[in-house]
Amino acid sequence: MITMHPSFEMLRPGKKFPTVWCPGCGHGIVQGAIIRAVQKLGIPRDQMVMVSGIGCSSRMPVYVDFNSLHTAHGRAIAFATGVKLHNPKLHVIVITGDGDALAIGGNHFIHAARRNVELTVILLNNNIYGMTGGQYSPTTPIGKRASTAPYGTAERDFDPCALAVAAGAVFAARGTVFGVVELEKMIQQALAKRGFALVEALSPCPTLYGRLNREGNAVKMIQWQKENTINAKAAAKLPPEKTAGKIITGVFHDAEVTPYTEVYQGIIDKAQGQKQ
Amino acid sequence: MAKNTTVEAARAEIERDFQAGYDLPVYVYKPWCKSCEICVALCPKRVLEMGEDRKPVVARPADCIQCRMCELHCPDLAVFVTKEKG
Amino acid sequence: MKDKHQIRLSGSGGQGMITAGVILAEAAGVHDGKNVVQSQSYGPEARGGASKAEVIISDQEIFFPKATAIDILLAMTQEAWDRYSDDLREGGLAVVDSFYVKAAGRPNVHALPLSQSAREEVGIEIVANFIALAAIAELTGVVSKAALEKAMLARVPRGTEDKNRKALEIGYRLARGAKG
Amino acid sequence: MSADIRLLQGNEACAEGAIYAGCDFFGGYPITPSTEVAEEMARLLPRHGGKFIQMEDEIAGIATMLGAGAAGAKAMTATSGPGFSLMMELLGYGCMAEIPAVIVNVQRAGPSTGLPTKGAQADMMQARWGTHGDHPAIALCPSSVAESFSLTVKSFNLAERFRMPVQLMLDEFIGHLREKVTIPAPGELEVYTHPRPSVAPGEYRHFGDGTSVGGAYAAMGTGYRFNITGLTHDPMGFPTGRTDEIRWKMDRLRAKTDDHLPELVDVEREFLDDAEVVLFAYGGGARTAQEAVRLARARGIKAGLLRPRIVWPFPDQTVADALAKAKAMLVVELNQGQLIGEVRRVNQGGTKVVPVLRYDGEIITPDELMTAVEANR
Repeated sequence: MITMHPSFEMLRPGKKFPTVWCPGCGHGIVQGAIIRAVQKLGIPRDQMVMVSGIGCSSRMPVYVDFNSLHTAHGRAIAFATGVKLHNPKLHVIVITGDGDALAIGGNHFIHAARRNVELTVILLNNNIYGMTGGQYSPTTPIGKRASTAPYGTAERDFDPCALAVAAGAVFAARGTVFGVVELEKMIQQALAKRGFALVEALSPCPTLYGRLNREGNAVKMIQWQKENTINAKAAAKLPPEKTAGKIITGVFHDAEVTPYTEVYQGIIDKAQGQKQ
Repeated sequence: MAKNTTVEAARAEIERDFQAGYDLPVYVYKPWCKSCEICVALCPKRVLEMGEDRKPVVARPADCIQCRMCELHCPDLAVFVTKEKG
Repeated sequence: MKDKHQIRLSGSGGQGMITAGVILAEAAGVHDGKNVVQSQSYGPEARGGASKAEVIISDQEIFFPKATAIDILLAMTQEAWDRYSDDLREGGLAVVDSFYVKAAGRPNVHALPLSQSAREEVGIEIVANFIALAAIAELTGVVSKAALEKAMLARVPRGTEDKNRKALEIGYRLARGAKG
Repeated sequence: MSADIRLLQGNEACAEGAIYAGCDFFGGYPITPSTEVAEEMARLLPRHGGKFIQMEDEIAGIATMLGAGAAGAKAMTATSGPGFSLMMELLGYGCMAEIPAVIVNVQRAGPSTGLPTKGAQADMMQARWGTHGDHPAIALCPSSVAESFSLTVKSFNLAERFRMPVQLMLDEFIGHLREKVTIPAPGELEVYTHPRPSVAPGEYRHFGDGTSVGGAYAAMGTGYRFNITGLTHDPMGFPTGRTDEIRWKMDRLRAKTDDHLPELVDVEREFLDDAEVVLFAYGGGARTAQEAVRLARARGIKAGLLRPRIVWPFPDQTVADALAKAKAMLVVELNQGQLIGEVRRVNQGGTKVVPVLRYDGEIITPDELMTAVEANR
């Protein structure tokens, strides 16, 4: 028995492929993981809404056969909040990048986490602004080169998962495209959460970040992920010298907090109870 | 170079190949392939090799263990395993 | 009676001038069926220093919404009097708080112990604004007493009705005394 | 049933009008002098089963409104001066993505922080040209608290019909003014809600079928999946770089107002038949003009009033007709001269166009305006 690609059924009818992404860009791998996670959870695609901002990753919604909203730079989470609050039955995924979510959209990111709006935020972190030619982002590691950091950046990067947890997210996890099987599980977990859930997907940009920092092609960058990431559980058992300089992956936070739209329904009930 | 086609067109093309007797464990839909070589590099059994046209070819079909590493890591949905494991 | 009345209620922030303005407008507009507009000062101007609310009451349609020639002025503080009394038209009537305001040298100014009566008879100074409204109603007839009471009771917190009704009674009494 | 007569502020009447029109979502950020709109919506919406959210800034406010609108809500935001400037980018998004919504701007004096508690009409050109790129604009100006109610209802109707953000350009004078309003009974005022599609999902085009005005379009989660983007797109909503498709989209946007001008004219005319001196005024500033035109008539001056309630699209023909019959048109504005440029543009003959402006946070007085009327009689 010979079978068709299992993800094809989730692709947008009438849309031309392949995607706009460069050869070897990790974003397509993350897209595949999202498609499989939704398939496995059996969420009807009519209930799925994919909302994005601006940047390479934010081009994803047009390719997937969901309701989709490709918005303005940094604002995806604010748009998504409106979608979810208006119709809490919809499953809302936000596709965003490191520049989109953490620089221009940083304020919306922390406040949606604080409100605990039921959004599954997939942050495709490639440590650079890809769409516009390789400028540095809030997650470009200090010293790394970008088109606006020709001598290396002078800024410290920050950790999106820690930021989300501090702001009130109920779920935060980091995966890689090398570890796409785990990544897919994290996305599944995040989609099932009722509340603000973040999955940070480390997704290499060979065209800009890789070239500017001489990290090689897509294959080398994926293999780098294999060698330089450690799962949080494994890391906990290792001495500090073995984990120094490594990127920790895994689920960092998983809590139960009454989600925003449910709290707001309580407001509606209260207001209607008081109505004369 | 990759050629732009819709998923409906891709499906039709692949179905035609299947009907014509395609029997390899891995399928490469070349119009969508961007020649990034990830599938070739991550296959634990070296089933795939880059061909002269810079697209992967199924060089050692008998070695395929249906682990789907190629399919899961192809950013462009251009490579997939055609047979179930076991 | 003249068919258009321009009324300015002035005092300091926190004395309830805006509340008084809204109640006067609601009484004359919604309950007495007149045309009304009500406006007020906002922001830094309204905090701390002098605060004012204006009400225009008319049988005709009101177009320009701000008071230009004041027919009835209330001044609860000296600062409010100094700042806002220049617009009082000739023949206009003023009610001032006798405890805070020295308004000598103007005819038709009724200096009434508004805040003092509030303190002594009701026990809280905050109702001085309603005493003033009642005095204005008694002196000018610009709004009916029934309407004033109805509008006031709709806007005050539950449980304070008696104190506020008492404030109106004090205002009517003070004004009757002033009329002689 | 006796009539529902209430004393309301312009801002409160706006919120009541929104509820009457079926608004079920408000996203915004408080800013003086528009805050009462948000406060009233926070109180009223949940009573009617709607949703209110105070966002982290005005950009988020308009973004969440547009998100709700795209999902199928009748959505609204309200702001003033600096907040309106922050919303400009996404006003364009709403036009490009064709999302119905109402943006209320209770105008205050600027630029920058300016005079937060004082009124102005200085955002009139910003309403037309504030966002980048060619785009249609619909903006309304209420001159009374009653109109703040009725024109809010009308703004929602126009937003639904024309499928774009509509701007209700209040000003602090009307926003904070209290007047009597008779709340119409349900059904008394028209409330328009756009139709939902009836075609099979496979045949549905979110931006297709040539009907950008009055057509059917779907809400999310109703079986019609579609892509919305701020990128220039084809009828399916897919981004395009093809010149023919770009031109199609841009012409479609322009046609929204250009092809429907007659239904977008809403002008009050008073004493115009024999008027030699015509006052052109709108919003709060028109209150002075309404008074002055009567004062002038009482003094034997043939004065008339032209008061657009819809200012964008500008009522070219109506203004041109009035100009043709008048000796002078006095343009009353609470700014340094904005719509007067439009009046001059449509002035084909030799009619004198005279600015009567005030921009110190106060409203022009009848005396000031009468001086100008006397000088141009």
